[in-house]
Amino acid sequence: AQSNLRIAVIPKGTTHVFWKSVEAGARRAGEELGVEIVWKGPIKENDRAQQIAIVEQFVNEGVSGIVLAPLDHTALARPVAVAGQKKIPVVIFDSSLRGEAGKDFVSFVATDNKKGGSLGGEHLGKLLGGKGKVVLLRYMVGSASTMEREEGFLESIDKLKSVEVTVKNRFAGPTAGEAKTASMNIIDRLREADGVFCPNESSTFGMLLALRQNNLAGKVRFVGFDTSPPLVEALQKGEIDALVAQDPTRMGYEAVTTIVKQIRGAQSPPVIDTGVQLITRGNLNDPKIKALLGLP
Amino acid sequence: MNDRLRKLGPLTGLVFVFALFALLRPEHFPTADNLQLMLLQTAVVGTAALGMTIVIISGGIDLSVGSVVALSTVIIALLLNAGAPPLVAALGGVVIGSLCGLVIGTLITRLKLASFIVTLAMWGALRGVAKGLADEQMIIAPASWLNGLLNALTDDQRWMLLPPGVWLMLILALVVGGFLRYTQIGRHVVAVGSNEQTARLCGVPVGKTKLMVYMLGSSFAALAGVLQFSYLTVGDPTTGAGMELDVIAAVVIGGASFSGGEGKVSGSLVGALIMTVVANGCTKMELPNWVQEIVTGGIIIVAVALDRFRHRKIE
Amino acid sequence: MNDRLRKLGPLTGLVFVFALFALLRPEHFPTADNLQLMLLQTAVVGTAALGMTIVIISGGIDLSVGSVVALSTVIIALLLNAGAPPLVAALGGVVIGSLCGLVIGTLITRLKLASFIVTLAMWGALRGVAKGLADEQMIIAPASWLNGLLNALTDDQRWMLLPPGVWLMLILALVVGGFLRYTQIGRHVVAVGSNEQTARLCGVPVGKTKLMVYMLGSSFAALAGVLQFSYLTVGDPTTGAGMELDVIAAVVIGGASFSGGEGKVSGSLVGALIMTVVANGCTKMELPNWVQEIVTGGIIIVAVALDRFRHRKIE
Amino acid sequence: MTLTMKGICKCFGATVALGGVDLRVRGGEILALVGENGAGKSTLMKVLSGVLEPDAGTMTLDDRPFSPRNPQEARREGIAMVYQELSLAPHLTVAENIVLGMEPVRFGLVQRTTMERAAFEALSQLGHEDIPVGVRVDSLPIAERQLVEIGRALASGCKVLVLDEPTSSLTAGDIDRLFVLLRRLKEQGHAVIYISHFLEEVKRVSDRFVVLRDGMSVGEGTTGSVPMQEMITLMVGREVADLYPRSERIQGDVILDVTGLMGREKPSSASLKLHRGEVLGIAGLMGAGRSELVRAIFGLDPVRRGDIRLGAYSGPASPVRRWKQGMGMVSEDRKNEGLAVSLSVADNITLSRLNVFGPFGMLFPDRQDKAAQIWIEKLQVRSRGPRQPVASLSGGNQQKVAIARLLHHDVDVLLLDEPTRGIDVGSKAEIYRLIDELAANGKAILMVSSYLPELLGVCDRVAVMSRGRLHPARPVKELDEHTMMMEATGAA
Ligand SMILES: Nc1ncnc2c1ncn2[C@@H]1O[C@H](COP(=O)(O)OP(=O)(O)OP(=O)(O)O)[C@@H](O)[C@H]1O
Ligand SMILES: Nc1ncnc2c1ncn2[C@@H]1O[C@H](COP(=O)(O)OP(=O)(O)OP(=O)(O)O)[C@@H](O)[C@H]1O
Ligand SMILES: [Mg+2]
Ligand SMILES: [Mg+2]
Repeated sequence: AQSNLRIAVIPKGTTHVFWKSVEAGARRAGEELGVEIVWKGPIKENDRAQQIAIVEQFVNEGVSGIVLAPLDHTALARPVAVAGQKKIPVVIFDSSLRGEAGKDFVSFVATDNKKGGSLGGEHLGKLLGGKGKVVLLRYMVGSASTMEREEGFLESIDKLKSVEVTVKNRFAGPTAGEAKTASMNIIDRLREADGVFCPNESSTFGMLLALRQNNLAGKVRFVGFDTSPPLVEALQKGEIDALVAQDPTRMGYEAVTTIVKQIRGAQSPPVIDTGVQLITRGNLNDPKIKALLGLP
Repeated sequence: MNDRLRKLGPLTGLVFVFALFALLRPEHFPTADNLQLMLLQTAVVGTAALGMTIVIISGGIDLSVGSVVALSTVIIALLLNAGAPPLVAALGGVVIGSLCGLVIGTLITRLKLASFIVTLAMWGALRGVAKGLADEQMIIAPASWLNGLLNALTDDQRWMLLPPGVWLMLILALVVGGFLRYTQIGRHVVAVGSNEQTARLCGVPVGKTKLMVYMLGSSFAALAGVLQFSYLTVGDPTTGAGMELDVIAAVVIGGASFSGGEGKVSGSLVGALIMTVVANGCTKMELPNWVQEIVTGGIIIVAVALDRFRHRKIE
Repeated sequence: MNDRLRKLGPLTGLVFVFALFALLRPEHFPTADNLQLMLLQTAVVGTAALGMTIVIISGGIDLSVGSVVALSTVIIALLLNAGAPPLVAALGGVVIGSLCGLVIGTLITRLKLASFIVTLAMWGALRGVAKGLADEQMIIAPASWLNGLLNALTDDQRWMLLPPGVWLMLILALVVGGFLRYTQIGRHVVAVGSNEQTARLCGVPVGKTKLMVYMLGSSFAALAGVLQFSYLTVGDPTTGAGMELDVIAAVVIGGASFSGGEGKVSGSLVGALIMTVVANGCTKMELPNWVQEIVTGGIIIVAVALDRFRHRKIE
Repeated sequence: MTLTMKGICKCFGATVALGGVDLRVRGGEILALVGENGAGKSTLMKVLSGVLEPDAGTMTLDDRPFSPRNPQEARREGIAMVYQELSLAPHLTVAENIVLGMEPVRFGLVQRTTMERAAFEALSQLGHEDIPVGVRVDSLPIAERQLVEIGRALASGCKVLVLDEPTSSLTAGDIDRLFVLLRRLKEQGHAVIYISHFLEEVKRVSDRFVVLRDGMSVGEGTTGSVPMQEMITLMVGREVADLYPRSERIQGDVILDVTGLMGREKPSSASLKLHRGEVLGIAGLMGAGRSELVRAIFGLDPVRRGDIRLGAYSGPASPVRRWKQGMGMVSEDRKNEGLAVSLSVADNITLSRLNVFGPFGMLFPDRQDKAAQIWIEKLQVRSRGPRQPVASLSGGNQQKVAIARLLHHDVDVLLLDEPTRGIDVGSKAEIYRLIDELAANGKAILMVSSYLPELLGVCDRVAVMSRGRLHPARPVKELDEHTMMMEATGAA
């Protein structure tokens, strides 16, 4: 019966490059291990109720295992517990879930988001020489992983006495278009700023567009989070100074491997860190980085 | 006979959609468990759709439902955290909801503004309030029986037949149906929607009736919020974004008309069910999201068109 | 004199909102740069609102605008990547948009379905198509002059006075205004919206007129997509979600009525501007997001109510 | 019981609808309120019933000051009103419409049986036990809707009953029954205010009359002692010498030839030949299917069987085609299917033919206004100008706008369904003169009317329709009201 395992992989959404990479990793693992992968995310990005509905449905249908990137720390706990009662193992990835890894669910496979944030903060501090004005454009209300990144960033910046964060209560919103508008609306702050940080792909891209349009790209130090082809291009052109990169492909791969191992009776560590990596123009040609970015 | 057929209304659409998926996925789709699940997943939108039915019959519209749902979950979580018993917390949510309706109704009747504008403004404003109260975060609340309203039944609960949240929706549907059909105020609501001028000429207290309509609309949205809270187990100021379209769609698929006077409670529930069934069935078919979006659009049109065609034939 | 005052319509609301923020933030808000910025940010919604004005005047509604905007950006990016010249790519987007309108209009007129239902279905389906075409990702496109339509003017472009995208919106507004007022088909649109049965009696080709209305509506949405592409510089299948409410709100704030026959192009642009000004002004005030949402709601109501009061006084 | 209105003024913007009107009515009398279209009759009554607030003036009811702020208050004080424009809630049942606003309730629940009994009683007073009280009002024909509306006023138990053109779509029988009822109410001590453009009716039923012109009362008297001609002169301000002018008409070729026409339900079989230079009338009872006949000819309703030949064209066609073929129609239901009331007079008059106002599909509004102005003057439409919205015109003036459309389009065949409904005598004469002029100029006119005198006065031939069947047309010389009625009821 082991040959026809069905693993449901449930991302937070389906339209970011990030999730496409996770899917690729998960499918690769599926092929290697000979299991069927069902990939299904909520249609409306960030709709918790819809994600719960999807988990419920897979539990109800009786899949062999569930791999889930929870949109919410608490709200997804109940359906995951129901899965536990029905003896369906669950691996959590990307964002955390309430409960104990190894007990309430099999493992937690993720980037250490806080570490990623502080990595970005430290690098920005270094670029500014320890002084100046910094703008933080947040992602969205209630998104746990990006909030951890923002927190990590602020912590490492606060250590630097003469760096002042001039904006930290603006939110980019879910799409790049809205992020650009939000950035344009604080353009006077951006003009005075020495450094900028954004916590995910869409906010980084929206900010980049706004900086470009106001001829600020390359003039302010800019650290973003996540990677996508346009962001890497901007990095190459010097419009972005650094990107904090996660390894989504590995995340998808590890998550699926972990759950299959569990089903097949092997033990897995409760927490698996898939690592963060600071990408700068300096290390772009590093073969490891190239592989991570999927560059030739 | 024909008359009875016609009264079934959008049910044809539901039957069609259901049969379609049952044929395509006979092992996974028409199971008892999955049926229960679909009812569960309809409860939130269905309950809000009851209120929306009243509003649309009265000739208005309420875009703020999603925000009221969110506000209601936040209020409940806050009250639970403050130590209120679950029932009090739930009532608190509903009371706040009805106050929102009072504000909406007052603005519409006093300032003589279009309901679209007022509820659009409240759509933003109430979400702002929810976020402010929740300090822009999810609010975790202590577990209580509220969390169990929308759980699938365990074996020793089988006697209930359906989860309590689903019962709530069904009973409320009967109440609203009776209200619209058999009470004076209910008939006044229909009269106002059918021809406001006439209602006024005949001495129907149009202002008061409308006020009550919007209070009911928001109260039902807040009740939907209670169910949503049960579903999420947290107070979430961002939940229900875009829900207004789902709710309005359910009511309109159910046969209501924006020009007022027309609409059926049972139709609205069927409309809500159609949408759940399509979403559930598409997942069972393992369609990619973008295909599901296209298919859903197509099915909505077919379901509604079927209904219209049947009508025309009978006439 | 009074008549002229009345024609200014929702402008009062805009002036009020503008004055408010200019008073509160005299150094940051009423600067030339910021004015240009606000016009820039209005261009996308404003252009889509032109089409929506036609649709609403004809007595219909179009919920699919946001999805058409997204689809249009995707098509443009795909065409640019396939080596099409920028102008051809932009036209391609608009042509696909008008085809969407053709489908919508055909479903509405042939199946006699409510525009709300049909465009709700297309709202989902077209977004699905956009995501499918884009393989659920952003599509990067080679840089071209299209990217510059909504850039702030550089010093050697000052002679243009306004960025090209803003000019596009303004010129199109004049065209649409003229179309509705000075062409026979335009008057047919108004007549259909005012009283469809009468229009039929008077020999207005109601079906054809509606078909054209929805084609225009979607074409303007696609044009808004061209501007959105310029704003984003990529094709993004997720952009414009929820934009339908902004666009409809702009038109309704501008004085249009859902019962059809009423509405003004200039009003719709003013409505779109009011919303940009509020968003921009609130940011300048450095209000937290949730406060901004509440304030926006309040201002929309005040702006519209002011307009109504002024009307009543004149009458 | 006395009601007095003193110095009532009401302006709509620049229009002075009422310029200080005095009115006095006692219990036990029927007062007729007459006047041209736009004289202010409906406005005055709306002030009385609390719909409109007067700009100046006072009212007393039984010597107590009376100033209702809304219809509800007026109703509570015993003012019941039948409005000129039908005001029913289409989604409610007949019974619900009749008791609307004063439903019998217990514990908040509507007492259905009590309600239906009250409705039934109100309708039986009008001699219509046959109208089912449980069906939705929008499934009734117009005539029955009007009865429901009257029933509503009766059911509310009033001191003063106001009827604003209640008979515009009633049958002769129903009118008789209504008059019997009004007399009974009068004997019971109620006051009745009766507005109508049918002076025969006024003569028959009222005790006293008041004439309004341009928002002023210009005369009153005891109905019995004033000859009709004098009343007309008071109303119109001039003498109307010949109500039914008839110039030399030369019957030309057959232009419209209908054979064996069968519609969805009605008509079941209709054949007629209409010649150029001729006015062909169609008489019949309400619901006989006269409207359906013209609608089917004009392409608004489906044609099941039969042939329609219009000039060189044959077979059924859409309204778009019909206009192009030189046929135009005025509908009996002007509010729903005759006029786009939110649009201007100019738009309404010219809607069917806009291509004369500019090249390449363009339209110059000033040319449009100029064209409309011609017809406004010719038909004496009382309006501020071509840009006034039709909704703010008085009922009769709205009807003139609907007719003006055919004149603007310059059609050869005119289908007129109840063209003079709600129009004052002066304007009626005007329209008859117009019809005559059109006929004399070789146009063909098919005219449906429930007002037999006008059919006899205007038409060359009249065909009677009865239960969906159209009888052969006969020259008016061979006809009188009695024979037509006999044929219509199927007694002949
Ligand atoms: N709501 C309104 N706005 C503007 N003008 C109005 C309005 N209602 C009525 N009028 C004007 O007031 C005048 C009186 O109208 P009213 O309806 O009282 O006439 P009427 O005597 O009832 O005529 P009819 O016999 O045609 O019914 C008319 O000139 C009409 O155009
Ligand atoms: N708004 C409407 N919608 C649908 N059917 C209608 C409507 N108004 C009237 N009818 C139908 O039209 C038919 C005839 O109505 P009506 O009383 O006008 O008689 P008629 O002989 O056709 O015309 P007339 O009124 O000139 O005598 C009725 O059977 C009625 O059901
Ligand atoms: Mg009148
Ligand atoms: Mg008729």
